Amino acid sequence: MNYLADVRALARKDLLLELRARDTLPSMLLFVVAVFVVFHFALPAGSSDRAASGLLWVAIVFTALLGLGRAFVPEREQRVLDALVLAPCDRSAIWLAKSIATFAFLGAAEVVALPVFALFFHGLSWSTVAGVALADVGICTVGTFVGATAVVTRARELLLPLLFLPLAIPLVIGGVGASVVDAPGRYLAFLGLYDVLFALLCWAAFEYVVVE
Amino acid sequence: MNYLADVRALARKDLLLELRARDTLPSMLLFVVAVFVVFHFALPAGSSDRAASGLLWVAIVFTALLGLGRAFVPEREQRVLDALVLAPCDRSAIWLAKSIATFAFLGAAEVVALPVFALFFHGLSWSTVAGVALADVGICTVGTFVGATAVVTRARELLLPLLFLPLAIPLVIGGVGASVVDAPGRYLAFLGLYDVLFALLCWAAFEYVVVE
Amino acid sequence: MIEARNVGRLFGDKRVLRGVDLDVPRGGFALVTGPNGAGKTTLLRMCAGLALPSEGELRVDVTRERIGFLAHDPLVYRELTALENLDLYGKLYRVLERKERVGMLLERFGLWEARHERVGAYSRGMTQRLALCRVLLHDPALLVLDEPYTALDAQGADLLDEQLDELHGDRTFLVSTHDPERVERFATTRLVLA
Amino acid sequence: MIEARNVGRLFGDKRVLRGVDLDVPRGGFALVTGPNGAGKTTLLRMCAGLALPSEGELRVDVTRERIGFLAHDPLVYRELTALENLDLYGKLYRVLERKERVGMLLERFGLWEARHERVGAYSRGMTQRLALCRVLLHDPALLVLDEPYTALDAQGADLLDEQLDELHGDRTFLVSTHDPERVERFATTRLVLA
Amino acid sequence: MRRAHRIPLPALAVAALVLVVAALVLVFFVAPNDADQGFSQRIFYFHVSIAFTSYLCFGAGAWKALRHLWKRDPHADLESYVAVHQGVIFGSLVLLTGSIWAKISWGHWWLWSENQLVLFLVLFLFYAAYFMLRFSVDPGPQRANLSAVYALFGVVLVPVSFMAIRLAQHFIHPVVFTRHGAAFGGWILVAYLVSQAAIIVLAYTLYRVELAGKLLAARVRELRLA
Ligand code: HEM
Ligand SMILES: Nc1ncnc2c1ncn2[C@@H]1O[C@H](COP(=O)(O)OP(=O)(O)OP(=O)(O)O)[C@@H](O)[C@H]1O
Ligand SMILES: Nc1ncnc2c1ncn2[C@@H]1O[C@H](COP(=O)(O)OP(=O)(O)OP(=O)(O)O)[C@@H](O)[C@H]1O
Ligand SMILES: [Mg+2]
Ligand SMILES: [Mg+2]
Repeated sequence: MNYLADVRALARKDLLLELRARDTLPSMLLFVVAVFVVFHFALPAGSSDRAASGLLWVAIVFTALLGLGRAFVPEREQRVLDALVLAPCDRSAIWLAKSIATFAFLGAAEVVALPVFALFFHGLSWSTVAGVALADVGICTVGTFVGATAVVTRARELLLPLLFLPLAIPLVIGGVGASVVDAPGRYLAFLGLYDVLFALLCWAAFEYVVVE
Repeated sequence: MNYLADVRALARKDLLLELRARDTLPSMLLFVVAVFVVFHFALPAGSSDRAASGLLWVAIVFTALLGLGRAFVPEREQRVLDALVLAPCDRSAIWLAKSIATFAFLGAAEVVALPVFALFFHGLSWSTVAGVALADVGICTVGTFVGATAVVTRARELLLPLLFLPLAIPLVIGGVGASVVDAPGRYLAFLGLYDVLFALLCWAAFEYVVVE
Repeated sequence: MIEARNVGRLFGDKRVLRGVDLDVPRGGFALVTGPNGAGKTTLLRMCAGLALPSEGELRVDVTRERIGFLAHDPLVYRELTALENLDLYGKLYRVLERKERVGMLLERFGLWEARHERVGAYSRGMTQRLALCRVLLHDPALLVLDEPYTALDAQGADLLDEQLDELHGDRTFLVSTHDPERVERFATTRLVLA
Repeated sequence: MIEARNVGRLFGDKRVLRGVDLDVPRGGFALVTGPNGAGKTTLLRMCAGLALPSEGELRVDVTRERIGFLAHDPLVYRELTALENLDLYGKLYRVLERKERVGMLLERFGLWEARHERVGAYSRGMTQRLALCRVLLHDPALLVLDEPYTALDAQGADLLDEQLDELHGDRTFLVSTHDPERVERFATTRLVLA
Repeated sequence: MRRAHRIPLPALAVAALVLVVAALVLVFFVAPNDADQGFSQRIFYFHVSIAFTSYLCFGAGAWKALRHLWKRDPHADLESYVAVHQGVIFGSLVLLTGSIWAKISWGHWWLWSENQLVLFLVLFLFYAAYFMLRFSVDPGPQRANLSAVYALFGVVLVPVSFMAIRLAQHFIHPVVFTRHGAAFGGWILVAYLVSQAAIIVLAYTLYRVELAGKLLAARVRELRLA
């Protein structure tokens, strides 16, 4: 139970940090609309459904990268990660809390974006929504892990992108697959498998990343 | 001449920083590749040229946005911007140098991305390349300006896309136009006009962004 | 409490510490001095458990939650308020009477009025005071303090003296400083790095 | 050189300075003291030209390139080496004999051996020394130094004393500190903020 | 001295009221029904006047911004902000009246194919971001500078976006003065001009009211902090 309390306290802190920059939600809405306006001008009216769901995935990957890039900024700025690592909580709680917070932001952005998307472009199939949710889990767990690695390795080096690229592309493929094919079951199963596998791996390995 | 020397010294510093820390370019490359992967799956084979070049422009704008988000991170981390502002160089040199560095990164990402695009989707016309080059100038000048603004505010990360995307939409329109129509002259001229106009505006206004 | 035998540390190819021996008994007060770049911070980080020695043996006889580490950086979130920062650490360290202790410390270090301000807007001395609150919050048994007097005004330094007076003898201390006179009277062990 | 009349500063609704009067003649040495959070840094930033007073009048009779400002942060790039940092500033300030001066300062402040290391890997005192090099590099006429002795060891502090000795009388100084005895003998003007 | 020969606020308010009533009477009782759109076309008088007025507000905001940057006019920052704020309020009304009209005459609340609409959306987004910017900086000289700079960017963005939309070569809808050419005269013109005047005076009145309130609040704050 202490574990969960730690995760809660840490995730709460991230949400607090985020909400400090006041109008997060209105700006998220503005952001989503702005992105769709760009899409509108880039893609011809009446593009295929598949092209539209491709756009959706581009938007999601972009938002996720944007979010992950800043996930550990507060910890890096003042080396606060040292203090978290010293705290008596299990280190994996740090990773889990950060993943949850990132997931929450990404989810919040999508809760705004998906209906807007459905409204403007093209209905939403349940398989797209399921694919997005499953891909989000993978993106956040793996992305947070890699982000933490990038913070602690002193010369941040090529680690983040080198690791993240091969790790993230399967998610993108699975997600896009789930939203464009007729029988998305296999893709969704693949995404689920990926999530479980990598979540376990990250959970177990995080300790070794943040301490010497 | 002093002005140019300042710009050179400052831009060199940015390139050096990127070589050291490799923060920006890899994540831009990752994103571009992810976008192409997404569209490889999402766009039905034999999609129109129009759709493919729209996709190219989406990729360019968002890749640039990722790079711009990191442009001023080194200055922010240690408040080095204060020292640059105190230096006797014209403040606009700071903006110009940063724009040039950003342009170099974006250009580097495109040197990889454009051939890949040409290979996967659709040949490249010279007018597309010219359009990309012209749009890059606009993206980097305006984007750097907005990036500097976002640094001095508290909401920083979210503000950048919000301010940038509306300003970038004319560039997208001009760019898509230049790559899809048969006589791209007017579009290229428009992009050039945009570049000149906004470069002048940014150049004149930058001082007010960084000093009280 | 702390037992170092022939401890050394390399960063890449650069040797920072070599053959450090240190014994601090429970309740002892070790004073680490040495010029800039001597490796004081490196040693303190190893004792706090944030880094490992490259050579030699280092034993610190206390669990992680009983250590209080004051670093050069304040280790607080700039975008949170003092109250929020301390509350977070209080939760992570499972401090009993958390809210009361937070209030007490803020008042003691003269930050009560500023408790709802972003730490990013604090002056340097105020940030250092907050860092001290953070270190004392969970009543640690081993206090590792890296130049604790930095940035404090006369009144703040006196406050810290009082704290040391109060805790010393009972808790173990490992303190680095460039102004050894200030804490000389507490010291039971002295280590001079070169 | 510096003339402040009834200067005040607000951050949002918070009043930080009120009615500050200060006159520092050319060649003068103003010593600013006061408790943590009194507004010393705020005042120094205004004099350096990084902030504007909200009220009152502040005149600083020197062009930007003749000011040297030592802030709480070292104002150098962590991912660059000491040499690269100083070279950059040397170019921006159009320092004559740039490379020579950079070498001389690095040597004087004991950083010559470490000149090719990332500043991010420096110890705190080494970073402070580098910041001092940065400030002295372009031989400024007005030196605004915010707690310059912070993090320096005894030898570093002596070095800084020497520098002050050498420049004082010729250059104008505005120095804040929590240890006024250290520079008392130079001071021509004293300002105590409360 | 510039402020000395301003029209007093009560007089403005009365003028606004009279003009609005006159416009309402003209629009709903005097102007003839549109041939193909019928009664719903009457929303045109307000829709167009409001759109024009919001551009005016943005322009005024930019002008005040320039005065801030150039002359360091002490009130210019507040004036610029209030003008842009009015512009955004009227801009929302453009979106609202336009959408209602669109629903009635096209059957959709929003059409992406109408680039004119999308353009307005882009500008609206930009000015919304202006607000976000302003609210994420503490009050002070820096905020004044940033706001002013972006108010200027806004007015440069307007013509540039217009050009871009023209270039996009789609059908662009508001071409009243050419399309309605002949029909645009008589009572229609009078009704339009009066509505336009009414909305402009209304906007100016609101501007003055908001500005007075803001100045009062600033004064109170000054006294409190002194
Ligand atoms: C830039 C701001 C705008 C301006 C200057 C503007 C101007 C005009 C003008 C002059 C007309 C009359 C056109 C005619 O009678 O042929 C018009 C009509 C109309 N506008 Fe706008 N408008 C703007 C924005 C909008 C927006 C944002 C919307 C919708 C959300 C909108 C929806 C409409 C509709 C539905 C009509 C009726 C078109 C018709 O059936 O003929 N407008 N607008
Ligand atoms: N992460 C690192 N990578 C490489 N070198 C490092 C690293 N951390 C410290 N060093 C080097 O180790 C040496 C000792 O640093 P340390 O910070 O321990 O010194 P210090 O005694 O605390 O000095 P100060 O009094 O200036 O704080 C310095 O030369 C520094 O450059
Ligand atoms: N950007 C800011 N926003 C809000 N408040 C600020 C800001 N900068 C400083 N302050 C406040 O102004 C006051 C004075 O700060 P300043 O840094 O000038 O103090 P100082 O005299 O330098 O203190 P110290 O000795 O601790 O360095 C503090 O209460 C601080 O919280
Ligand atoms: Mg140290
Ligand atoms: Mg200070």
